[in-house]
Amino acid sequence: MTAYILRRLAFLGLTMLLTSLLIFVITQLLPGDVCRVILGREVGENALEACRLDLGLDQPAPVRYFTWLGDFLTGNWGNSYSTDAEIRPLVMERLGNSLMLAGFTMLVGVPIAIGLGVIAALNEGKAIDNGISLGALAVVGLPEFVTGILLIEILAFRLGLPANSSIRETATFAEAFPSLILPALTATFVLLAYVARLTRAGVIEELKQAYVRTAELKGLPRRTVIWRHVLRNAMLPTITVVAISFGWLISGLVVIENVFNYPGLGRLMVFAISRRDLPLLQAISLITVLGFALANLVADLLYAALNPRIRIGS
Amino acid sequence: GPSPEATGPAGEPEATQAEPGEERQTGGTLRVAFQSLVQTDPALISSDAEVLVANAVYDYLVDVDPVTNEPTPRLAAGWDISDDGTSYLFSLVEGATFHDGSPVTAADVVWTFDRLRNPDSGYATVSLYENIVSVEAASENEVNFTLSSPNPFFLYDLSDNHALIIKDGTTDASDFNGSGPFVVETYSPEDRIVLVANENYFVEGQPALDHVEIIFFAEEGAMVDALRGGQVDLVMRMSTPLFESLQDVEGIETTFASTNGFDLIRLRSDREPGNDPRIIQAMKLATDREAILELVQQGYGSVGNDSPIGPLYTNYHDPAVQPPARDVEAARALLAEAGYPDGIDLTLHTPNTGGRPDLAAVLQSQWAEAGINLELSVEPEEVYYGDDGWLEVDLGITGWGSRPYPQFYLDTMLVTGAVWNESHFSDQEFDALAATAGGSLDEAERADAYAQIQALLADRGPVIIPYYFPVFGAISDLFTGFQLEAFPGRTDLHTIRLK
Amino acid sequence: MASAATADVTKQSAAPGWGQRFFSLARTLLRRPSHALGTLISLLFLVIAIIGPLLAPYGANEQIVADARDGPSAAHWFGVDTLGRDVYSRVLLGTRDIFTLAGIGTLLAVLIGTSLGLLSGYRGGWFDELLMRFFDSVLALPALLLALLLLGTLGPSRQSVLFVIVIVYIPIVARVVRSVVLSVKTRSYIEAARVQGESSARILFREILPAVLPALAVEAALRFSYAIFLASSLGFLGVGVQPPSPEWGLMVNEARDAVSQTPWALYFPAAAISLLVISVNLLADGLKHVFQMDGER
Amino acid sequence: MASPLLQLQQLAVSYKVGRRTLDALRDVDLSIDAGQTYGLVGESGSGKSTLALAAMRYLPANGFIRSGSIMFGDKDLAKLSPEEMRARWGRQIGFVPQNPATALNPSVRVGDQIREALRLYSRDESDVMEILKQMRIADPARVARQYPHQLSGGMQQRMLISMALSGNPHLLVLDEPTTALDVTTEAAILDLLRGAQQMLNTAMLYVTHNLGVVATLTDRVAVLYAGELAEDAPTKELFRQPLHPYTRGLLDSVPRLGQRKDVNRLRGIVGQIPALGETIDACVFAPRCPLAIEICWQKRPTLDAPTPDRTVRCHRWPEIMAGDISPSRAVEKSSQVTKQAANQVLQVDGLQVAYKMPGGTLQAVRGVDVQATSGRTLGVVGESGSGKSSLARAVIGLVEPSEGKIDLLGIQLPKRLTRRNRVVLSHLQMVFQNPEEALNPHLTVGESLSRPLITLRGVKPADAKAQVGELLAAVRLPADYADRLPSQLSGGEKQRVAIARAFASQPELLLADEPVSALDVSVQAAILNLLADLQIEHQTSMLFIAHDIAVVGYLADEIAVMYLGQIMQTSPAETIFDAPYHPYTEALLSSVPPPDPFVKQERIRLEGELPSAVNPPNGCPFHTRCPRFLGDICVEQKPPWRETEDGKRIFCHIPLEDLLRDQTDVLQFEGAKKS
Ligand SMILES: Nc1ncnc2c1ncn2[C@@H]1O[C@H](COP(=O)(O)OP(=O)(O)OP(=O)(O)O)[C@@H](O)[C@H]1O
Ligand SMILES: Nc1ncnc2c1ncn2[C@@H]1O[C@H](COP(=O)(O)OP(=O)(O)OP(=O)(O)O)[C@@H](O)[C@H]1O
Ligand SMILES: [Mg+2]
Ligand SMILES: [Mg+2]
Repeated sequence: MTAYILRRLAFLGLTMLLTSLLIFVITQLLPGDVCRVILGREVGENALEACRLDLGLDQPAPVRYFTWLGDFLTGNWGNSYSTDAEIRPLVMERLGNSLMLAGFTMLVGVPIAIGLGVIAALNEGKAIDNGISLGALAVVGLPEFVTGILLIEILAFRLGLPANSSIRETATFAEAFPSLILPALTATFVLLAYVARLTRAGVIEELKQAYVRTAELKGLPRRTVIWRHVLRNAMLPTITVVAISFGWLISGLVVIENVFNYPGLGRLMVFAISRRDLPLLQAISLITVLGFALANLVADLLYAALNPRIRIGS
Repeated sequence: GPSPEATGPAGEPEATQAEPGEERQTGGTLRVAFQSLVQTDPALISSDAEVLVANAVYDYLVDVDPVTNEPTPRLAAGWDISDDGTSYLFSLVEGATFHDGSPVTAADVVWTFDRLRNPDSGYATVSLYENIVSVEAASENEVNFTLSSPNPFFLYDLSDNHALIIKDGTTDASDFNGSGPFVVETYSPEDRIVLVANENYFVEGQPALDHVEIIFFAEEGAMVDALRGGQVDLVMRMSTPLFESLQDVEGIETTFASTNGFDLIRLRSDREPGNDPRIIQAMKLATDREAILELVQQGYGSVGNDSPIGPLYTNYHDPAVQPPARDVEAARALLAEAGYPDGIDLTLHTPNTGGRPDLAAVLQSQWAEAGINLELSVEPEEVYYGDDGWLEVDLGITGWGSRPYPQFYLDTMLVTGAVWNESHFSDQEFDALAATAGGSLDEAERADAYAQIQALLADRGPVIIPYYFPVFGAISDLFTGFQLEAFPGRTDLHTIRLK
Repeated sequence: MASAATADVTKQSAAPGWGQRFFSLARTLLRRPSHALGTLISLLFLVIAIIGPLLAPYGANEQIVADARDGPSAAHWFGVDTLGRDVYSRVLLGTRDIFTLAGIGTLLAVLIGTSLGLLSGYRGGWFDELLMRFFDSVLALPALLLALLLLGTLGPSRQSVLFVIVIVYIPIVARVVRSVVLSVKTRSYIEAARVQGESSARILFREILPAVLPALAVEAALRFSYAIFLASSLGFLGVGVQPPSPEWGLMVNEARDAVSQTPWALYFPAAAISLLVISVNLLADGLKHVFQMDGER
Repeated sequence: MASPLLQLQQLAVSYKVGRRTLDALRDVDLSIDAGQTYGLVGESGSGKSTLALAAMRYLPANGFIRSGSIMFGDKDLAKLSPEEMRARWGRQIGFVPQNPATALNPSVRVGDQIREALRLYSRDESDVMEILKQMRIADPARVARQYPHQLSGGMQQRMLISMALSGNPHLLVLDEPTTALDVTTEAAILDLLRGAQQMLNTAMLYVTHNLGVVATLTDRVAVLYAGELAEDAPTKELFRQPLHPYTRGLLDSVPRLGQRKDVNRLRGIVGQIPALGETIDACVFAPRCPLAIEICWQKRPTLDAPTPDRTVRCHRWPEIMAGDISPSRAVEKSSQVTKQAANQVLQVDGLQVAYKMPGGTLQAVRGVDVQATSGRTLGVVGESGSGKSSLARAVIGLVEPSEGKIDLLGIQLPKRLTRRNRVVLSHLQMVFQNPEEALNPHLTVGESLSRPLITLRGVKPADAKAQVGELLAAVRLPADYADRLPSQLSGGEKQRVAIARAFASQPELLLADEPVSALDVSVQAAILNLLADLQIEHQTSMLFIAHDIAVVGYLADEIAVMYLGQIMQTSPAETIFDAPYHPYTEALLSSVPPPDPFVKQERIRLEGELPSAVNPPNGCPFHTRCPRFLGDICVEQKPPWRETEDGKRIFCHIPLEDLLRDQTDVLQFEGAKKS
């Protein structure tokens, strides 16, 4: 197990390194003179020159990459070009908000989704299953922005829920809660369908396994067979599914946060792109990727920890 | 990202002052929805949002009355102008202090303007204040400005968006150490800025509100949603459909102000094909301005006559100068004459903000009938202006914000070699007229020059101005004292109060 | 030599041709109502994409000033938007947009992804290792994030969106293909081909590729539906296809401000996106089912 | 006689497939007495599993009992509710499945899985240790804490058996419980079952296709064919005189130990079992029956009882019983080809194959020397994992040996396949184990066959077609098969095509890696005969791999016995059953259940598990399990090669004389030795 964890960590490190390089390369190619963007259109050439020197843009790209990476790793994320604010607290705060939204969504959505998936699987081919499967498929087809807008139009003004989720920085969860509802609901739709579908497939797959027959022919009650034998194994792939859906959520949140004006990382990212705010963009990307990768790692480790075939090896 | 629309001085009636004797009705929090800030240094600000915050945190020396459009005192209690119009002496108000407690002195004013006109700084104000020979403290609270030549609009220039008085020696704009009616409590970039009333503000009874929270939004639609949902109280700058959608909503008062702001279509006149004036003429003939106003602005605002001297400048605008009526056949004929019998293919560049993409789409459809086939290139505003591409392309749309006086447009946009002469227009007669209008202290002479300029532009100007747009605002009916400015960023928050 | 072992002759029909096989697969696909519906609607959209201009009563950018902001009527089935454009025509014409963007994007991604997946899976070794590590790092970026980054770099335009779709989906397709190749590669018939001295090219394209096709067809359909999703999301965020194109996501975005004035301009394109994505999803589901059934036979 | 424990009466079971209803069982009558061991045999697809599952009322979702009854005691199981069945499962009817690896819950400790059963049957949970000890598990406490994947297949099957027995059921249903296991493990499991049966007096319904198992384990046998009971008799009687031609065919398909291709050919059965829903309303076996006469094609035979304790469903059993006709097929003697001088084709010296694994290097083959000569077959046997495939794959170039030299016709071969030229490739061909994977499902038989002609023999694509017909004819397939896709062929036919493809390039050496292991006995017999014929015809040298020593003994001229990557013994095929043997060969031979209830077999059982090939034992690789372990010398020193007079070479520390003294012939035949 230790070896497994170490291998996964090394793997994560390598992937992150490559990804950071990718992010760096892409962002370096962003068009537009960074200093022009920082200083606005109304400054002269000498100010621009000073700015470029100040940002180290005269250095060759590899040097800049390693400087950036080193700075990033040591926690020195620099200041945003467009707002001049320190990046780290800014990104961390938004990350917190995004995680709150994602966490809330997962907390509510995942159990429901798994429940639906299991119910559908246990009733494979029956009306309930067809209903759930078709519903899930339909929801999968709705882009977040459509769901979001529909929810705003249908629910927000009618139920008095905030359509705009710009929460106060100091807000407690209780205060932020109302503004979380609609974006979380939108995200839940995406998640629900996705996780439910995969859970269903997982359970159906498990139900076909020979050990289910063994358990049944022992004379175990159906309930015990499902709970103690089938779900235990079906939950393993579901963990991975949930982790992947977390990645999905990250993507989905970019759109959702922009629809609801939720001050999360996704909204900050679109802001950073529109402002050509390289350091901010790089930091957000890297943090997102790290979060994504960590979620996958956690899922992997959890999977391994719960799965004796990996935990113990043969 | 800066855009010419959002640059330069603006002015319209100053909001109602607190009635003397009336008890200052204080308290309350106003939540304003606005675009996020990029710059916080007054010398670098340009967008509405930036100006709105700066105007609340700092003070101008001279303000412009939104009703009379006349210069009014702010930090300056009053001024004396020498007879030759080259020397201005300002006395400062009593009791003005910066938020750190130090008094506002003449030295601060000197430092502020020396900074803004320092040629090494690269600031946009450098050319604006080129005319200033010196700024000197005449006493502890008196400042003297000396000009090299008379400037009829100098008081307006002093009310330029950037000309906010900052404390002598300030290096870090993020301190927000102004003297204005509000003090910055917290600034959370891209999210919000929270302001609290400046208890020591030198104007009695102002500000009326305890707190102002400016919440940043990327989209106007979201701002309006938030207003309808009660998460914000005030929205300025929104698209016409959004404004329309708020008309019958209970608890929300809508307001709009006519402005001299406009979107223009300009054709580079220094090279093919724009160097043949028949081309721009054909474009003018192919344009149906009424339809554009109806479709793009839903009828709000007014039809333009291709000159930046709009009907709001009642002293200078010449209603007799009219753009040509739409005549597709004539346009075709002109094109054929100019050597394009089979029509002409062009790319129309436009930033992706406001009604500009819509304008482009409508033009594409209208001009196609006359054989002017447009390919549209819609770019993010930041990219379009940021790369200076807007100054290079042949055919483009640019938005220009409302200004308190028209000379600004001529000097920065149309005079030979002007900084933002996007059409690369160069016309000696025009230059001479513009110089006359900008330098004369004689009102009649100036009005005459402006009239001639309007005629000249209608005849051979490189730009089409299809409309002047209005600005829209909407506020919760819990508040009163909101006076929307033509340049929304210059709207005063300190006059707004709870009902 | 009449041996003890004569052929265990069976009475099976002669080999069916490809056409017959196609029809039998199609029949399986159409058996379930949901799959049939998905297939038919997808095909309907495809037809609209091809002949849309013939069906559309107005041009995508044709402005009928007098009718601006009119609701759905006999003259304008889906109503008119604020710029006086017929929403029905725009939705029809936008179909081609989405099919060219998402369709060509998917196609290119599938072509390139398949080649890379085949090569990487079959060759193995450092090439595989390198490519997979690279793809890992690409896949470590959530798709939309990568798309946004790339669009920030390329600037928003149709070509950029196309490019983004291709780049985002190549690794995914390649991995799917690779995993099939890895499982097929060790089959005896591939080893038999190797010991018979078949060239790598023949092994890849004649022996392995057909085994990849079912998974690829399903994956391509899925990718296509995600590509529609992605393209319209980018359009909605304003970083994709730019106005005045009748791209559906962009239409939704443009109509959002005016939703209380012209709700039809928002709901019809939104419905079109949803309908198409759902249909293609159902089609993918159906394909998966078909190939599963085919495999079990 | 007391009333039977389980009685199937006129049982018919069908499956719903799409809109069709397919009959899998028709009119099956069968009754099992308490304590009886009942064998159920038949080819694949004959409905054995269906019957076993139906007996427990546990059919797949699309299966249902169409008519008939399943009397268990005085209850008809066919009429019980699911809840009532659940109360009987485990407590009255136990089940042991085929594949132990998948039949245990992978994420629950095996001890807990057994405990769960005990709790359910209201037994003391501490009985687990007791039960495991009964299963002869050395360290039950440790094993109970382990997860299924940590156990070998044999151990897993013991867990399942102990679970099934823990409810003290009256009836145990076993569906091919040892098919997935090695012979040595199988022997141990069979011992266990025998023991348990004697102790608990549990009746067993034992499903298998292995006639050897039936012969050694069961009291009675039922033969199933195409969903119908062909014959049902006490085991010994069935083997002595099968009354149904199908039973005879099955018995004639398996090589007896010692049966050889050149002396006594396998007879087998022609054709193949009809697919579900394809049966005719007559004798279902008529299409394949050598004795079929007109009536067989017209009328369905009734189930008759020639003697009180046996039944048969055949029109002609009276004649067969009387000995007037023989149901054995007449088989031509293999074509006698003049033995040409055998020249050496393959020479392998010091071959080593290693696989890199996360936990170290796995040494699959550790220094093997073998030779193969033209027209003759070298057979290789050994347990699973002994390195047989690795050896063949290294020779053909599919894996690169880490060490050693491979000479073909006296010329050293490059190790890597891509370095070998066409001539070398054409001289070396291979037939693989699994016929389902042997042919590309997307290529027609014609295309598959024409490829080696084109690539290796340089035949023009246009001419290849004609030669494909010849190849098909050589493997006794009609020429129009060229247009078929593999999915339209049966397993045996696929393997024929694969053999034709291997012979297309006219190889000098054919490597056959368990080419018949996945096939039914009847098909296996035909393929073995085909290989023998082709070899004689082409004078090809063959390396034939199998884990079934009887099969190897039948086909090979020379046999090498492999263990843990090394060769333990080589011997001429004729002497493989004669002492002295290597102790491993001895154990192997005594583990194979002879398909003959009249053969007495020594019982030598291997203890422990096959050691890991990552860390193979020093000295003699077999010392950890050797029943004739000498002591330190076996641990420390490599054994010498010892040669016997009858041409064997034995890799053992024990002198030949000692071996000869201690060993007797493992198999003692009733009556004459060898036929
Ligand atoms: N669930 C099912 N649906 C349809 N047909 C089935 C099903 N299960 C088995 N069959 C078919 O029923 C027939 C009998 O199958 P069964 O598994 O009982 O045979 P078997 O004798 O056990 O074969 P094997 O030796 O391969 O295990 C076969 O033709 C098989 O294909
Ligand atoms: N590609 C491979 N990678 C790693 N280990 C392998 C590989 N192929 C075989 N092995 C291991 O090498 C050893 C010998 O395997 P091999 O397949 O040669 O044995 P075998 O005698 O043919 O067994 P079987 O009867 O199961 O086919 C086994 O322990 C097996 O697990
Ligand atoms: Mg079976
Ligand atoms: Mg093998």
